[in-house]
Amino acid sequence: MPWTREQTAERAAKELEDGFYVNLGIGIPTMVANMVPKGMKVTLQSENGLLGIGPFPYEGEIDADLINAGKQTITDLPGSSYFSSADSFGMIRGGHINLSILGGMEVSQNGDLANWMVPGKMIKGMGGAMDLVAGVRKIVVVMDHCDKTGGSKFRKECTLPLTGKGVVDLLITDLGVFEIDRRGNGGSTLIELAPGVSLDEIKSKTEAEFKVAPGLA
Amino acid sequence: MPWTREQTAERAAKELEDGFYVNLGIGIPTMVANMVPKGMKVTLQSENGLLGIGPFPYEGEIDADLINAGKQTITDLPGSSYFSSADSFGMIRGGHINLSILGGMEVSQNGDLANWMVPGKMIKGMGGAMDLVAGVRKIVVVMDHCDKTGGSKFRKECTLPLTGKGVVDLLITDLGVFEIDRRGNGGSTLIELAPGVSLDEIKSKTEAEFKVAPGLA
Amino acid sequence: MSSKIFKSAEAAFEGLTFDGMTVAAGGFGLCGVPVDLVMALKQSNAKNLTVIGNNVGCDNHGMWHVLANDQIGKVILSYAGENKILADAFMSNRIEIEFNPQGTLAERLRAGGAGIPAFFTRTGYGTRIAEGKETREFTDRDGNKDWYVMETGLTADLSLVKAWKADKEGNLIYRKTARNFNPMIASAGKVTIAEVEEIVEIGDLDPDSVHTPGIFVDRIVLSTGQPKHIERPTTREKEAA
Amino acid sequence: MSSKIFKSAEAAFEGLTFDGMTVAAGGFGLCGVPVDLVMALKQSNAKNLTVIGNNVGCDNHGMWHVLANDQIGKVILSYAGENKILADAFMSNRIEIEFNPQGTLAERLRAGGAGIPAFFTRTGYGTRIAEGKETREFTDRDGNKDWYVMETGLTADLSLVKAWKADKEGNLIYRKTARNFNPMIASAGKVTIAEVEEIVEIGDLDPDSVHTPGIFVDRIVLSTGQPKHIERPTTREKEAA
Repeated sequence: MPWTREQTAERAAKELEDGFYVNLGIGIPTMVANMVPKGMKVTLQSENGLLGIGPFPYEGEIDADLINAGKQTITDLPGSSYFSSADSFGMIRGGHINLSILGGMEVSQNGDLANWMVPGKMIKGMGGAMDLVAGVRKIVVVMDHCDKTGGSKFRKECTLPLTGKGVVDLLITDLGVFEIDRRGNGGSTLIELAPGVSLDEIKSKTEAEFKVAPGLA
Repeated sequence: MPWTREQTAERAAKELEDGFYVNLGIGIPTMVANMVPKGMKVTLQSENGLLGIGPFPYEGEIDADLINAGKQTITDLPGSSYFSSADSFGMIRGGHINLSILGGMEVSQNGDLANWMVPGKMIKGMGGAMDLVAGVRKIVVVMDHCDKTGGSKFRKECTLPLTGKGVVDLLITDLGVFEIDRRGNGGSTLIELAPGVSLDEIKSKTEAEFKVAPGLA
Repeated sequence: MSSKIFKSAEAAFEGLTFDGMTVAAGGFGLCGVPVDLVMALKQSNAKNLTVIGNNVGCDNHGMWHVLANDQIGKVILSYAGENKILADAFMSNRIEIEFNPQGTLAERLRAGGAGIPAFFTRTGYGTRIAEGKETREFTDRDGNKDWYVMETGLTADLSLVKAWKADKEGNLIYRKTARNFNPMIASAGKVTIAEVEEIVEIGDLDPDSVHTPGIFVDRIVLSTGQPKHIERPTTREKEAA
Repeated sequence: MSSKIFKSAEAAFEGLTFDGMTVAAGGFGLCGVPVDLVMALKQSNAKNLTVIGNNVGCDNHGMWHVLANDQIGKVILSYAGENKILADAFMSNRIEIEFNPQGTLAERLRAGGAGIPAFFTRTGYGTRIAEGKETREFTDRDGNKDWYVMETGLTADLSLVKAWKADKEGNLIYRKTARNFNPMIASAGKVTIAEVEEIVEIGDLDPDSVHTPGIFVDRIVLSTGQPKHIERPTTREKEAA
C-alpha cells in the first residue's frame, strides 16, 4: 500500500537531525514542521526573512507584518531573528541551511528537478525555489510517484523546464525512497519501498533507471 | 604666499554642500570637519562603520568600541548609525557618498592618484583609499604642490603605484586649485591661485600640463 | 538645512516621475508594501514604467493598481501569482515579465546599491534563467566544482520602501518580515522615498539597531494608516485548558 | 540537544585546528578583536596558517601574538601598519601578504559567506591590485562606462568573531564600531566561534535587532574581560563653562 501524504511527510521527517536549520516548501513538506522528534532541536527558516518559525497564531493575534513564504500568518519564537531577503538568500546560497524539503513536478535520475512552470500555462514564477535547490546542503523532494494519468514523474530526463540541474539528493514518493548521487554521477538507487509495494510494481511505474539497494532486490 | 595647511583645508571646505555625506581622509582633510559653515548640514562617514561622526570625546568618556578609520577615539551624534564594513563600503562603492577629501603623494593631469605605497619601503596597505576613490561621487585631493626636493607632485603621469586611475575631480595644493575633467578627457584646468602666487610660479613648479581658466591668464 | 520630511505621498513625488522610468518597490506579497507611495505612483500617471519588486501587487492591492491603470511596460520579479491583470497582460503579450529567482533578485538589488555591476551565482544554472547569460565554473569551499551564472546589478530611478520607524535623518527600522526587499531597494534607488508608520525624533533610534542608514533615504512620508491586508490569514485553535 | 556554549576559548577550539588551515578574524585595528580566541589560536600552535582580517593585530596585540609565534605563512589584509614583526617578516620574504582594498576585502568575505564565488568592482582598476585579474567594462546607473575588476569570494576553515551580546542560539549583537568585519567573517567560516561580553537568555534579544543570526555561529564563549586597548586615544578639552 502506498504511503499516504502524512506517511510521506513522516518519512521526510526522518532526514531531520539535531541542530539542523531547515527550509520547508509548501504542501506535504510543511507537514514536516509538526513531526520534529521530541528532544531534537530544529530551526525553521522562512526565506522572506525569519529564522525560527513558530506555530500559526491564535485568532485575534495575527500580525500582518509576520508571514511565511507561503503568505500565511505565523508567529516567531524566543531566539528568532529577522533579516532582509538579501541576507536570507545569502544564508541559503552560502550553504548555511542544512536541509530543504520541497515538492516536485518531475525529478530525473541524475537529480534534476522541475517544479516551477508548465509551458503554455500562466507562469507564477519560481520564487525562492531555484535558490534553495542551488544553495541548501541537502535537497529532499517529496512528490507523488505518478501523475494523474499514471505516467512516471521520476524520469530519465525532465520534460518540464528545470528548477535546478543535478540538485536532488533524496526523492521520496508514495511508493518508495531513492538516493541520488548527484555529484558522483552514481545515478539513483532505490533504498526503501513503501509497505506492500513490490519491486516489480515500482519498476513498472518508473521511467528513471535506478539501482536497487541490497536487501530490497 | 602659498596657502597654509589651514587655508588649504578652508579651500577644501568650500566643496561642502548642504545635505552632503562626506568621507574625510587623515591629515589636512580631517581639519575640514571643523570648517562646516553654520546652518549647513554635513554628515561625516567613517568607513569602519559609522555615519555621523561627532567630536572627539572628553577625557574619561572615551570608548574603545568607538573609533574612526584613523583609529582615534571619537563620539557619535544623535541620528548616527552603525553598520558593518561590507555595508559601509557598499555605501562608498555604490556612489552614495557625495564627497571625499583625501591626501595624495602624486596626482596626474588625467586624474590618476597615487597615495598608498612607495616601492622599496614597507607597504602599510591601501586601507579604504582605493574604494573611496573608485566609489565616491566627487574626489578632492589636498596635497603639497612640491615634494621636499622641490619636485612637482602634480605630474604628467604618476611615478608611484596608483591608488586609482582617472579618479580625481579637484586638486587643491598650497599654490592653487586644479579642476580635472577625468571623464571627459578634457585634462586639467587651473581655476584658482593662492594669493600672491603668480601664474609663472605655478607653471614653473608643475610638471603636469594644464589649461588656465579665463581671468587667471 | 532642507528637511527630508514631506507632508504627503503626493508631495514627496514632486518632480520625480517621468515616462519610461524604472521604479523599484519593497514588499513580499502584501507584507511591507509602501501602499500610499504606490497610489501616488498611480496618480502620477507616468507611463511605460519598468517595475522591480518581488511581485507587482496582487488582485486589488498594491502595485496591481498601477498595473490596472496601464502604466507598466515591464516587470522584473520572482513571483507573478494571484494577479489576474498581470496574467492576462502577460498571456496576451501586453507586458514583459522578467522572471528572477527570488534570491538572485534580492542580490541584484543589493549589488546595484553597492556598486557591484555583476556577480556569479549557482542559482539557475542549467535552467531557462541562465539562457543567454555567461556561465563559468568555480570551486566552492568544500572543493566541489560547480557551474555558476553571471547576474547583473539592478538600480532604479525611484525606489519606494515601507518602514516601521524613521527619524528625521532618514534612518529606518523595519518590523518583522515586513523588512524583506525594502533595505536593498532603499539602497538601489537614485532617489528613495520611505513611507513609515512613525516619525521619531533624532536620537530616538538606537544607532546599533538602524536597518537602513539615512544616507539611502531622500524623502520621508508618514503613512496614512491604511489597514494592512493579509493574503492568507492562518490561525490555530486554542488548546483546551 | 547540544549546546553552542563552551566554557573557555580553549574548549571552544577543541578539534578545530590543523596546520595549513585558513583562519579569519574580526576587528579593525584593536577594535572588535576576539582577543581570547586569538590567544587560543596561538595556544593551538597550528602552523602555516593563512590569516584573513583587516589587519593582523598590531605590536603586542591581537593576531600579532600568533605572528610572533611563527604560525602564519600568509595574510590577506588591507592594512599592515603598526606591526613591526609583520613588516620584518614581509621585507625578508618570510611571509606572504596579499593586500586588498578594505572594501574589496569586506565584500569578498560577504560573498564567500553568501555563496557568491566572484563579483566585479571598480575598486583597484588600473592599479597593481588588478594585475593578473580579469577586467571588464560595465555601464553604471548614470550611463558612465567604466572598467571593473573581478574579485573572488573568501571563506575560512575557522572564523573568530567578537560580539557584545549573544543568546544561546548564537544570535549576536555588536557594539558601535566594534562591529566592522565581524558579521561577514561570521558568515564566511566553515566553523565560527564567537567571543562575547555577555550571554543572555533566549528571548532577551530583540529579533529585529540581531546583527548575526545564530545560524552562522557554531560555538560561543564568554570573554575573560581583558581590558580593551586603544591605539590612538584622542580627546578634546572641556569648553570653559
